[in-house]
Amino acid sequence: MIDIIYRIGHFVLITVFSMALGLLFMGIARKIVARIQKRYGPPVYQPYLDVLKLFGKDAITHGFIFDFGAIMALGGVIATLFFIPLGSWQLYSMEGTVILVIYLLAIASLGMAMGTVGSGNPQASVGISRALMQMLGYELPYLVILFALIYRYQTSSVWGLMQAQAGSFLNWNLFAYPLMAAVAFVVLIGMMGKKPFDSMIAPSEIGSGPVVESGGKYLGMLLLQKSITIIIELALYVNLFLGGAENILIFTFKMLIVWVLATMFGSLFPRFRIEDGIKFFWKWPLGIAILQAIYIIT
Amino acid sequence: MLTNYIFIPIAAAFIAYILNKRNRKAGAVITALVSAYLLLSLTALYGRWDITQSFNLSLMGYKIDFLLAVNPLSWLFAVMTAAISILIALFSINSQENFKFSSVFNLNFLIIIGSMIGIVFARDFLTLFIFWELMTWTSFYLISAGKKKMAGRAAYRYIILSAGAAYAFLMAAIFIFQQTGSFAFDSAAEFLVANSPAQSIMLLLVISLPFIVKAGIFPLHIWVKDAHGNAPKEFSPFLSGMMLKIGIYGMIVVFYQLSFFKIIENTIAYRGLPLLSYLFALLGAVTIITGTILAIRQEDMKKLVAYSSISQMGYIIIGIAIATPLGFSGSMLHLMNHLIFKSTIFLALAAVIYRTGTTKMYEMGGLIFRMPLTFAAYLTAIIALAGIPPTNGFISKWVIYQALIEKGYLFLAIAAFFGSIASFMYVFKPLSTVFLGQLKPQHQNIKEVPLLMKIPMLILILVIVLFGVFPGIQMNIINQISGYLGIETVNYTLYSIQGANGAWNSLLIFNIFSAGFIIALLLFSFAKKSKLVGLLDTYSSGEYITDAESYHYAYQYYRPFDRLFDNLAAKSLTDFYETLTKNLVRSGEGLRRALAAGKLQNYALYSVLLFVILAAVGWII
Amino acid sequence: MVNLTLIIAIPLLMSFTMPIFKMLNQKLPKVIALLTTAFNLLVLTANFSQIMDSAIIIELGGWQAPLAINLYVGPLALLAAFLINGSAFILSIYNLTQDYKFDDKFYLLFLMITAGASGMVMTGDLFNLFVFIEITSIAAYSLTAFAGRDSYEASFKYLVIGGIGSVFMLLGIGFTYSAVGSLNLAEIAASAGLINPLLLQITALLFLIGVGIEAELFPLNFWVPDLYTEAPTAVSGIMSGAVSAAGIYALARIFFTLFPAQSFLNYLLYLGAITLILGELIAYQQKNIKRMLAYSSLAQMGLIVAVISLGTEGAVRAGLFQLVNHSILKILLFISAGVLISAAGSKNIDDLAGLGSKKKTAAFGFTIAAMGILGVPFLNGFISKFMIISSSLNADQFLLTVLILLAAVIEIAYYLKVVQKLYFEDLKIEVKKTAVITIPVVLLTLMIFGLGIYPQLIADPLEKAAAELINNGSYIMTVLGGM
Amino acid sequence: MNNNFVKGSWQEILDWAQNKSINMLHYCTGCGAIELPPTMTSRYDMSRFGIGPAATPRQADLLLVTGYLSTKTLRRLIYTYEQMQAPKFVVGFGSCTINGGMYWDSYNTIKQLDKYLPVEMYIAGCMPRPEAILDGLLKLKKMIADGEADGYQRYQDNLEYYHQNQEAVLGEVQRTQ
Repeated sequence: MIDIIYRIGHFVLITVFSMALGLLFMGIARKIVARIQKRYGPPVYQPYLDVLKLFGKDAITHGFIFDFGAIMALGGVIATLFFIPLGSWQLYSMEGTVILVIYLLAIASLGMAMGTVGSGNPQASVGISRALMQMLGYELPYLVILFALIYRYQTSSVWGLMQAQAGSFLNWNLFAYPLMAAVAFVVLIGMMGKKPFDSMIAPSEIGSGPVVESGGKYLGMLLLQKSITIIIELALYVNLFLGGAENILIFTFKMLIVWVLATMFGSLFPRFRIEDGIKFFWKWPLGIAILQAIYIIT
Repeated sequence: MLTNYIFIPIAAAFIAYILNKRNRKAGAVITALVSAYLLLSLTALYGRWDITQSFNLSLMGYKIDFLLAVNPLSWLFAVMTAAISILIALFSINSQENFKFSSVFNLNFLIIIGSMIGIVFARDFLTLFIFWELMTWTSFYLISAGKKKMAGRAAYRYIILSAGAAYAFLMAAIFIFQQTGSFAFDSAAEFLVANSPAQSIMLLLVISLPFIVKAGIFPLHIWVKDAHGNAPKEFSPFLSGMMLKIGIYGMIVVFYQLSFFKIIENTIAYRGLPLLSYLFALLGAVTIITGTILAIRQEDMKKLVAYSSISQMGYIIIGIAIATPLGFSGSMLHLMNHLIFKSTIFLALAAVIYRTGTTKMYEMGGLIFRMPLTFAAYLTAIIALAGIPPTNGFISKWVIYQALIEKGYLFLAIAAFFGSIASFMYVFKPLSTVFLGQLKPQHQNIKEVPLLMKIPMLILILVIVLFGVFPGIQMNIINQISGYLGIETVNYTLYSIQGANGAWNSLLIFNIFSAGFIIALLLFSFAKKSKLVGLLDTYSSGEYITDAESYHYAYQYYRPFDRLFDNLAAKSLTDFYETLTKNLVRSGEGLRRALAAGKLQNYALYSVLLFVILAAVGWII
Repeated sequence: MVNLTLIIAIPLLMSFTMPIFKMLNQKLPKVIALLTTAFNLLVLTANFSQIMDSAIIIELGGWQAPLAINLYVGPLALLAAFLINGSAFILSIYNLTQDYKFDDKFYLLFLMITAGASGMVMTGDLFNLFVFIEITSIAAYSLTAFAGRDSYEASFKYLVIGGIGSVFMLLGIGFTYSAVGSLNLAEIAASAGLINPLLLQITALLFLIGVGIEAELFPLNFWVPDLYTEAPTAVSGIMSGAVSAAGIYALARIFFTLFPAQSFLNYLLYLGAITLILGELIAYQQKNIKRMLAYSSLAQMGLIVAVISLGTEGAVRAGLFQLVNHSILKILLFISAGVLISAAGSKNIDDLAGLGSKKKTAAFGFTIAAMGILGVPFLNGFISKFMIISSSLNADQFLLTVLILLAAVIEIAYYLKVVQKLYFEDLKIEVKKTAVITIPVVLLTLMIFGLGIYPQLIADPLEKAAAELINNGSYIMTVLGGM
Repeated sequence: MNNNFVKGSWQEILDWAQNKSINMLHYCTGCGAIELPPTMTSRYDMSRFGIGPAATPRQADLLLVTGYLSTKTLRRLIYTYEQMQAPKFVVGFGSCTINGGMYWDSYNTIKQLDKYLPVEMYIAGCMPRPEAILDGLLKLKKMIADGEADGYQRYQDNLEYYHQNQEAVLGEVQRTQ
């Protein structure tokens, strides 16, 4: 019985921690982008305020599917959280496999997609169709990288892949397979929907895409979902390429570095058109990933 | 004893035909009863793999014996046929009210069930061929009973392809019969192994032709889209659920029972896999890619789901062709799961067609408000099809991935990844265009489908989730099959499967997923209660919209993505076959005009000419 | 043991007294035709068991073998005679519901054709064979002309080609008679060795062309499409069912007894194969349903000739069984097509759309026969197709098997186009009243399913007939030995 | 439910959060819209006070009416206002929203915005410069923090009055529930 309470407590703690961390990272990103644009930008804790304000506001709903979508999105993402080792907290990452994490992320995006399209607003459907097309674009190189890593280390669990890079920082995958790390970095930006690949939530073209109808607590839940997704994807990248970490602090620090680099990288480029985005993903990242995979297999 | 599983449905077919003439629902009720009987008696048969039955016949001087036997593989297929036919029969009891050919439907449907069980129990080429022909013919009549003009053409193309392949099969079978003196599989297997590899490979390829056509593998898949797209709405689930699988059953028989793998053992190999089976795997991969790309483009939802069946069959072919224990059990798992979720999708779509009358996606929208259960069935099925964890679809795909990664087949893996990620796209398209989005005025007063159509959908939802959480149920029959076919088995428990480099525990994932869901639900209900607002009250930059039609994004849902593949899709394979038949017709016309132009004096001249030519020929020799 | 010559004598007698019956009562000729064909069948069944043990030889006109005209009725002849009189019987049932302009003359010729065909099949004498061929052809020329304006042209075409054929045949008989000095088939076969090979070659060719026209081989069969399309349904039925069967019997009898060398049979093989492929290809894009059936029966005849000329016992058995099946199926096809055409008022396939719902029995008959020809299991076509493929594979004629299968696929293509139009398309035209043909359709369907499910019925006579055809030594012995 | 406002401590926290993060929907009705880009970008950077642009009325709290208002735009403005959610505020720019400004005698402009929508604050200036806008917005933030910015409450309380004025000008106006 105690074990269950401990487990539930652990469960809630991890969720709150990653939500807070995710929002902090989003605040830091807004700060960095402002600094690049030579302006002060909102305080770092601005996202917390936004979330608090949003949960205070009234909201409208378009029926059952609209609510169910938002809940499923957040629920799916929280569930995915527990299959990735965050520094020393290895949670259930022994059990699940990397491919499972990719597909669990798909639950969240499917939930969000269903909810927002349920609102009946065409801009939401256009946004979702762009998001799915782009997902096909960046998932392919990512899965080829995972294929190569799993084949190389003969284990598909995230914990196993992380342990394989133990020892000195020289045998991190970043240094063992630099090309693959670079491709994974570009794919990371695509996954998080940051600047060059954010045509799905383009505020000017399609009224911020899928979230066009979500105000109040729905927008708040989607913000929380976005924050946890950022943490998951960063954690995945750190575990696979930067050798994970002994304790949570170093792990957060590594995530921060990757996050800052990604934001800087992102804020320089204009937005891709959707088919150019797919073409880009399938031309360079996929090509390099396949070459790397062939190198590993033979 | 086995024959009554075959001849009861066929006999019931004629009764159903007569009764259905009087009362519309009788035929479907009889089909349901017969398939219920079949399912019960077949499940009772479980475990008794030693029942055989054979009767021989000296037919016009040939001594022929017809052998029937049960083995785990055929038992699984028979049970699957019976199960899916009950659901379809239940569904079609009142979905056929205004269906002109409903008595023809029940007649042919029962004969197909009987002949399919016959195919599956057959242990020699001739019985297999007879029931195969019977199935092909009755499904021809069934498909052409579908949508007016196109169904005829689709059935026509289907029958020519499968008949041509079936005749090639007959020729090869008779050739083997002449060499070995009997049609049985085992004597043929011995002969083929002993025979020179080149000839036996040729023979086996010709024998596998009808199975390739029926499984809709790449070069011969052109009939699948039209046949599934235009068949009557109750028959499409059976067509894409079960009929494609019989092709796979045939491939398994060719690969393992006729020892195709043993024969090609020593041929040149690529990464430890004989080139020929790698070729089959490549064919599977190409089927996945073409099926997916074409599925994304479709505007007619039944054609879209038909193409998705083609691409899902590609997975099964890859699984079987790479001939590893994981691969085989992965493909068998996927075979069962595909049957379950594909027939759920087709049943849900049939319910939608039953209510709205159209299959074009852009003519519908917002049906979730009127048909919630159909939406729930469709949602669970597409979650399974896309391979999202808590459902059974993910497990089979994951096992196939494990098999591919274990042996490091990169290109097959890329095709598999592409297929499953792109399946999110073509699976979400009907969901958003048909069920979500704006509810059209003409669909305002649509009601949910009657009870009898709800039951099959409910059962299938439960089965999807059940097998999603406890794959062990499926695994124990699959392991018996692998044992029977001589492949090592994969170890598993009730809710986890041991892959090559990582285990899979579905119960744990289900718990964590529900925990996450509860947290989100708490967060949601903690905040202020939201106000329900109508569908038309959406942000449209200030303008107030009144007609739902102009406000539903459905037509060409993935236009940017399709633009990348426009030229590939344009030169599809069907034109290749169309030009083939056109030249055939033109050659016939040319011959007729040249020779039989109706001028009498030519005819008289021909007889004299013949005499002169033959005399000259005779004189030279 | 009723004397077999009655089979020829009674129909001839009845036909020439037909005008008198017409005067007595309007309906009488139809009934008389039915009775005579039924009588023929009875006579044949009476002698069935006796012939099965050993062939019956009947001398006409009291002279001894070399001079007299003798009838040789072995199992093969019995099978062919059964086929001819059977189809005549069913067609006369069909005729009960039809009425023709000069019906007494129609039935006169109808009985003449049956008598001629039965005679062709039973004769053991070469010149007698020529006489019976002439009787059948003349009856056929005039019968085709019964269907109004453009059937005259068809019968004229058949007249000219038939005439040329008989000229060639007469030349052949002249050559053989001059070389051997006797007209009796067994006599010629016995002394075949004496004739110098070149003369043998020429006479073989002459006979090939002479009888080839009856057996519808490639260059000689261009009268067939016009005849079957324009002639009345009953006539095309009897022609395709009975007369072409008799033609093939005569061709096989001559080639297997007089010129048994495989080199001659190869001619037949190649011609048969060409007829098969040509017939199927042209039939594929026909718009007129009867013309399509004509080309298809032409192709089937080519197939039968090709299979029989393979020379092995299995092949001959397969060919004969296909011949029997083909006659049954073709007659059913022609009868149902006849009704469908009269219902739709035009022979064009597109106008037949949707008739399945209105003309149930005719459409059902057409579908069953089409599926029979295409080799659907549990129907008779399947067994004969199976035997054909295995016998041609046995004679390791690999190319021929591929050709047969290709032809089968093309066949499926054009037959199914019609079946689909009948059942699954909407009715375009208003349906006219037509004759009721339930009895012949039911009879034929029973035969199709009977032979399909339990082919043993016909296995024994087939076996004996094939054996008799192959070893002509025993044939010579029985005929000359009896002297 | 939300109109019997309980001045509990929870509400104060929400007001505090509201003023710290305001999503602004600038409906470019008149010539004032051009002033907003400079206020948002590097030179004046309004985002440092937590105020940022919002793409849709659903996500917006603040509605900026920048300049003169023609009757046609009034209808769109009303729909947008009603699509925004409860703690929402309206700020009018320039004199045109106060008394019609230089278009005081034109036949097709709205002379007094306050008759149709509850306006929290006006920012003077024939199109106020960014500094003026920032100063105004800071003033607004203080009002929100003190709980005085209850325009949406006023609109709710005398809905009838506002609807009559709107229908007087526009004739029939589409109402959401």
